[in-house]
Amino acid sequence: MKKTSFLAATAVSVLALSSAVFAADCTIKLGGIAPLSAPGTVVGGEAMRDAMLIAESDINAAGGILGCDLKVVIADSEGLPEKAKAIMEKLITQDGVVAVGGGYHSSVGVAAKDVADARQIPVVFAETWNDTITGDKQKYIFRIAPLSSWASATIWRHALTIEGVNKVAILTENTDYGIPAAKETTAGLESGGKEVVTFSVDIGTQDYAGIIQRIKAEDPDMIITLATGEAGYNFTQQSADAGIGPLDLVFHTGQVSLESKAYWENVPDGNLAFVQRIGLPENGFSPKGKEFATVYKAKTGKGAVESYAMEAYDSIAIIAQAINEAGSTDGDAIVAALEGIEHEGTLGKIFFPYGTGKDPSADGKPDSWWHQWPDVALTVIQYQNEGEDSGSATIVYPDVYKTGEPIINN
Amino acid sequence: MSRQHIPTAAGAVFLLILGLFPFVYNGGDYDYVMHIIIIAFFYAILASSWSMLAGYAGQFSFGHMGFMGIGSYTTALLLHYIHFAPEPTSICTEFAIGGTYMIFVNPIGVTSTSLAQDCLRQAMDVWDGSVPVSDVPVWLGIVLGTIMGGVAGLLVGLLVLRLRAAYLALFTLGFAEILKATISAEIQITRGQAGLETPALFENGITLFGRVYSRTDKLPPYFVFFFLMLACLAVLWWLSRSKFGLFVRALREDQEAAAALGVNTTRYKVLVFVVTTSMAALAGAVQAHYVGIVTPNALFLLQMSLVVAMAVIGGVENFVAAAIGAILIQFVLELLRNSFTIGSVTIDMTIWRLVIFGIILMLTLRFTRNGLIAPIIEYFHRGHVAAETVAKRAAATDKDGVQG
Amino acid sequence: MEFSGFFWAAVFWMAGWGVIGSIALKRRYLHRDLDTSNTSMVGAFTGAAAGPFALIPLWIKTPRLTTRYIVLPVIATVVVFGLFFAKGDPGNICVTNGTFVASQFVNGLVIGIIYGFMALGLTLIFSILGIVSFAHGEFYMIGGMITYFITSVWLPGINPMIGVLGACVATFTLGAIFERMFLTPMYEGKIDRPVEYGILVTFGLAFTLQYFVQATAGANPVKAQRFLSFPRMGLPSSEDPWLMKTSRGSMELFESVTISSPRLTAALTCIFVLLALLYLLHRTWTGKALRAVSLDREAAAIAGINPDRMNMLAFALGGMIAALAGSLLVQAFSWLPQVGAIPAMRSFVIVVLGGLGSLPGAFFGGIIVGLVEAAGTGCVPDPQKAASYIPAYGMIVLTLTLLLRPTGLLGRKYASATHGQN
Amino acid sequence: MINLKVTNLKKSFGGLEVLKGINFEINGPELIGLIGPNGAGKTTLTNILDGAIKPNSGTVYLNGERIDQYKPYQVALAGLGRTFQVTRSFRRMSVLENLYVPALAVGEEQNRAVVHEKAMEVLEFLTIDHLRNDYAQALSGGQQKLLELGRLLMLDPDVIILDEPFAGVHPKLMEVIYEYIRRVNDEGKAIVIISHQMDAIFNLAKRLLVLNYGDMIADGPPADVKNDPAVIEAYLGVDEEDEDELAGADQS
Repeated sequence: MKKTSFLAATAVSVLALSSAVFAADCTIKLGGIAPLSAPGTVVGGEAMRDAMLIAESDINAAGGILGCDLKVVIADSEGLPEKAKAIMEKLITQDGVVAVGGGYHSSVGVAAKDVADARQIPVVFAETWNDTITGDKQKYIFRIAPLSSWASATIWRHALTIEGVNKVAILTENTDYGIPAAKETTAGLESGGKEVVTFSVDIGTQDYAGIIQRIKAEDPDMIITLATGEAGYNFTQQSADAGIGPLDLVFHTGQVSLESKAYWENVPDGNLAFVQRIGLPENGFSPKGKEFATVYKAKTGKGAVESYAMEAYDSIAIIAQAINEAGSTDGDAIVAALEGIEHEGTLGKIFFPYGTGKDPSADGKPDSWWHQWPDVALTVIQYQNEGEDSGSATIVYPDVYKTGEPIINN
Repeated sequence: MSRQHIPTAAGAVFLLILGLFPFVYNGGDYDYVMHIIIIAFFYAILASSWSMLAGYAGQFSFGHMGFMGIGSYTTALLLHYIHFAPEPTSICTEFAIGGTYMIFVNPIGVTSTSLAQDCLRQAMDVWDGSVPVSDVPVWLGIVLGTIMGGVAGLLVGLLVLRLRAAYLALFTLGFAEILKATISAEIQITRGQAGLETPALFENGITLFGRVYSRTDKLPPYFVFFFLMLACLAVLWWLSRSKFGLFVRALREDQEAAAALGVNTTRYKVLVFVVTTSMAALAGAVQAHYVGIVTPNALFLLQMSLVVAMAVIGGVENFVAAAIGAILIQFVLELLRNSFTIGSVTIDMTIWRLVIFGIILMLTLRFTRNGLIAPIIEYFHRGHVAAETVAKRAAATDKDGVQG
Repeated sequence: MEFSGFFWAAVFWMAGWGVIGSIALKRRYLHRDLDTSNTSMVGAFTGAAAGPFALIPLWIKTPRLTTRYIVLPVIATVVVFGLFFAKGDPGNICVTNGTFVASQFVNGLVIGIIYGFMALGLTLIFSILGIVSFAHGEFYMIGGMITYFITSVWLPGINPMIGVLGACVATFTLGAIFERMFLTPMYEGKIDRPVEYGILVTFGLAFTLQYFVQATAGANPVKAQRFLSFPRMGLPSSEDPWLMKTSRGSMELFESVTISSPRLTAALTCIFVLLALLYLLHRTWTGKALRAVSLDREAAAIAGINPDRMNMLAFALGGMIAALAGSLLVQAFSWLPQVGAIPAMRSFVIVVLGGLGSLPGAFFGGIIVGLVEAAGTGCVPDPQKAASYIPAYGMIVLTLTLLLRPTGLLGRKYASATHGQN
Repeated sequence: MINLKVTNLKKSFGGLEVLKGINFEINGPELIGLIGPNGAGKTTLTNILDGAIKPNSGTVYLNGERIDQYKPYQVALAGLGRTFQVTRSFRRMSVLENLYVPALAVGEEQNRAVVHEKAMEVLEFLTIDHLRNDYAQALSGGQQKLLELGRLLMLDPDVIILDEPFAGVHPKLMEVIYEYIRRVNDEGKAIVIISHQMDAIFNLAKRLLVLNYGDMIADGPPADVKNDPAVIEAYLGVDEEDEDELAGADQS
């Protein structure tokens, strides 16, 4: 009986609170998608959430959008495609957002984009790499993250520069991100005459012992991890425990390790790992990027800014600018504004050269260049000191951004 | 109106409200609310069919979501891989049936670039719209999904004939897990975790009551699920009233005794599996087309626990109560989504509501064996009976005071 | 790396004769009015191993099916399957690389010991209370969480043993309280279907605990530091460490088998606690009382043992064992509120395989499942699929066990598939 | 004409011969007592007749239909019903529903109203009609026994085997059960009573079958059986309790 009355009290207070929320004169809502619970990459999602909320307060401090307050409604994708559809529906129909930013997992992006496009709500994806997201040439879908094929290219080109690497083992997650990325990387490495073997796992996998033994038996010179989320930690540390970790051979670990604090806690033997990073090093940041970095570090207490946090920030900021330029929250107007936008973002000047005005094929580009920011800086960094920050880690590839030589061990 | 008619009347009113709701309600969050109710109907089908299996027949299967998944994947795979065209592609596996060709698309798995396309898309690029390609109709996918679910139910039902209680639970759990692992691993065919996209229930829209509804409108799927739920409840009601219901309850209570009284226990045990798993598969198949994507995550034990909890809180031995429980719980869980702040502490209700839900589940089990809703219905239904019984018993006690 | 048609033909042959054997032999023994309890299993494995060549003599002679008739065909089946596999896929790493096989085997053994230990808790609960705890995975999860919080958040730098002990104490208490609050009505006959009630109410506990932890500790994965880092050394000498070589988290034996520190410490602790548990069960009054209750509840009550107290003890102890496994493995895996699902499922497989209620059965079942998973992950030729099927390997074992020998390997008669009907 | 013919029925469990070739025949509405010391094979015989276990050899014919390889439900539908030593009512079904089960299982698409009427008659006869809507688990042990008998009436078999119908029953209910047995017998059904309560058996049965160690050692009217040396030997040779039973039968 006590329980029921408690419940009733809870329900009542919830209702009271929600109705008591003070309604501003006008509020424009944007959606922000991020994985905030497993099997999604929670560290990535939390970073993106923080960044998007900073974008919200920055924009509001600068006067909001069209004179209204901006509110970013954060939705948890859990990294699951079916959840992605549901939350996109919820954002659009329940929360009434006019556009959506964020997005981490490719599978989430692939599933969510159709919902948004059908409802004519523009989406600027922040960190979903799968080529088809823009390759489907949907009117309302934009992306500032790199294409999977570009990201893979950075990885395999870097691998080709390392001497002594003849055989590469790839560990991939079996999702829209991992499988294509593994195929592209394999093709690239094979074009350089390397031998490649690929192992794929579910994204929830914890115990890699068996797979690691198989990888070890293959006796590779390099291991590339193409898995988001926990795999980056578990696989890397377990490999290290088995004697094929970053300290033993050339090891390219997962994106999740850009969150340096968690990385060093979870992978004490993670030194000398390579990891792909989007954007320039902090000293090469745009003024806006530096500004954001200061706020972000202060808010989160982290030592460095992850690239996906910057992408998430930009995805919200660019939509805000587009709405201001369009002078309307209408989907078509926002799309028109985005297609002609030049946004000074934290990652640099963001623009979308191809779209309804100019098809990618006009310049002989593949469909995936549609609504795609072409100038994403892709680098490979290496942790060269234990406990090092991902922001200050050495950039070892490509040569234009290079800040130091890689340490290669055999 | 006598008291035992109150539940019937209340039910009729409830159904009337649900039937009129889409026309009456016009809030800004119309689509969202409709979505919540549609999902509630979906869970109502699962919970009520599970209550027939577990509550009536005593077969505590934990593989119900597996059968649902069979329904989803049957229709999704069918629509994904089989197409018809009046001309051969010459690159796909295909069979001529009369003037049309049945085309089996080659599985290409998960891809990123648009370069690696399946054979049909390559052919269509060549045709450039000159040849109409048609899919398997959605309804056929759903029907076949339902049948496949029933067939799987038949096989599992036959295998578990000798297993009881804990062993049955573990076996069915194992069945669902193997299914999930297989779907996750056979990426080339099922696209694994990436999921298989499915066409909408009414891909080209539908005209109802003189209004045209597009494929994303919620009203048509709302009524599809509403009537499916009613149909399932009607079938369950009819079964429970017929000798089927009587027999499965008898075999739940005592299989040997039921057999000794002439009940073909094997047949009814298998039958109850077939009927309830078909319903789960049906719900899964329709839901696949509503959500637009099927992934193996829907087969998670967590989803199963939701269905079990709904049925238990509603009342596992009364499928109507289980259905009502599912709908109410779905509503309450959505209502409790809003986080709130007391002082400096923010209570994240998205998680806490599930904690509360779990506690309610345990307390319900502990203190009311037949859920929270079934006893209410029971109260009205049996109230007069109980009174009469008390009177008669008093009389009988006076007469002989028989106690064995 | 495609399997050859030969291999599939061989598998088909084995499976076909297995089915024929299990059905035919059972009928034969039934007809001859002999003990049929092992016939399905012996028939299936004899058929699978040697086809009609062994089935026919068996069918004619119908000997009493002693342990020998069970063990030999099983071993033979594994060997024959291995031979077919080697013939079908001669380039497979499991065929060509002995070092790899050895390391996979050791890995399977080590993790199997931990699995078996965890399953021990489940089977202990079943043997006393007659229920399958669906919250076993959540006890495992909580054990790891508490250890993490003690060693990394609340008291960083403290001896990990304190963390493990803290987890044990907390989960033991939790188990005892839950048992008192929710399981007691089962014993008084107030519940019509105690087995189902037990499953559902522990299911509710699992649900509650999982979300409670998520609500309080967050969904962010955590991981404890490994309890023990090896000093860098080699045996017999550091120049030529052919016998043993250690560094950081790994230990390499005979230059082939690597065992990681978290796994080694976990497995050793499990064995140690297992011995302590055996001592408790066989040498102390409480332990004897527990075993007595598991054998015959009423007789034990007559002998002056309070079965209710034993119920509480068993449930708390069983949960604590799972938690201990979790608190040992939190140093190996990153930890989430959902982390218990897979180990729980695996424990179900193990206890059914070993025989519900049989303690040694659980332990050996664990090792078998550990080895089967290692073999599956190691030998399935397609590296894209090998790991994805990991959860299925155990489940296939479970299905076969239930079909062929519902009592499990070491199950007692009463713990047959019909147990719990009344 | 009711005819149950058991010929050379043998059954052994793992080498132990429990039934060593049983022969007997029931013709017409007989009222038979089946007795024998513990372990004589009574339960095994019942289980074979009921179809729960299969004999090693021998045949059982019911009204010319061979039933020894039938499943229990087929045996029931063929016309042989039984009760269980421990009452096995469907505890969480109402008393009426308990009675509906066999009535509907018989398979004739009977009118529900007819079934209901018949069930009410049966309940009235068994004096538990006031409990008709209660769950069976609410009934006392004796009332559940009556309910079990009622279910048999609804099944309407030709031959009824009652396994320990008097065990743990209140004396007042005994009367009801006696009455039941007599009346059902009068209605033309053959009844086999298995009981340890000799006084009741000797009171009711017109013919006794005595089993001992798997052999049918006696078959005849109670008076003859009582004085049969083999029977006395069997009971005296086993244990005192059974001896008392025989003695008790003498007194009655």
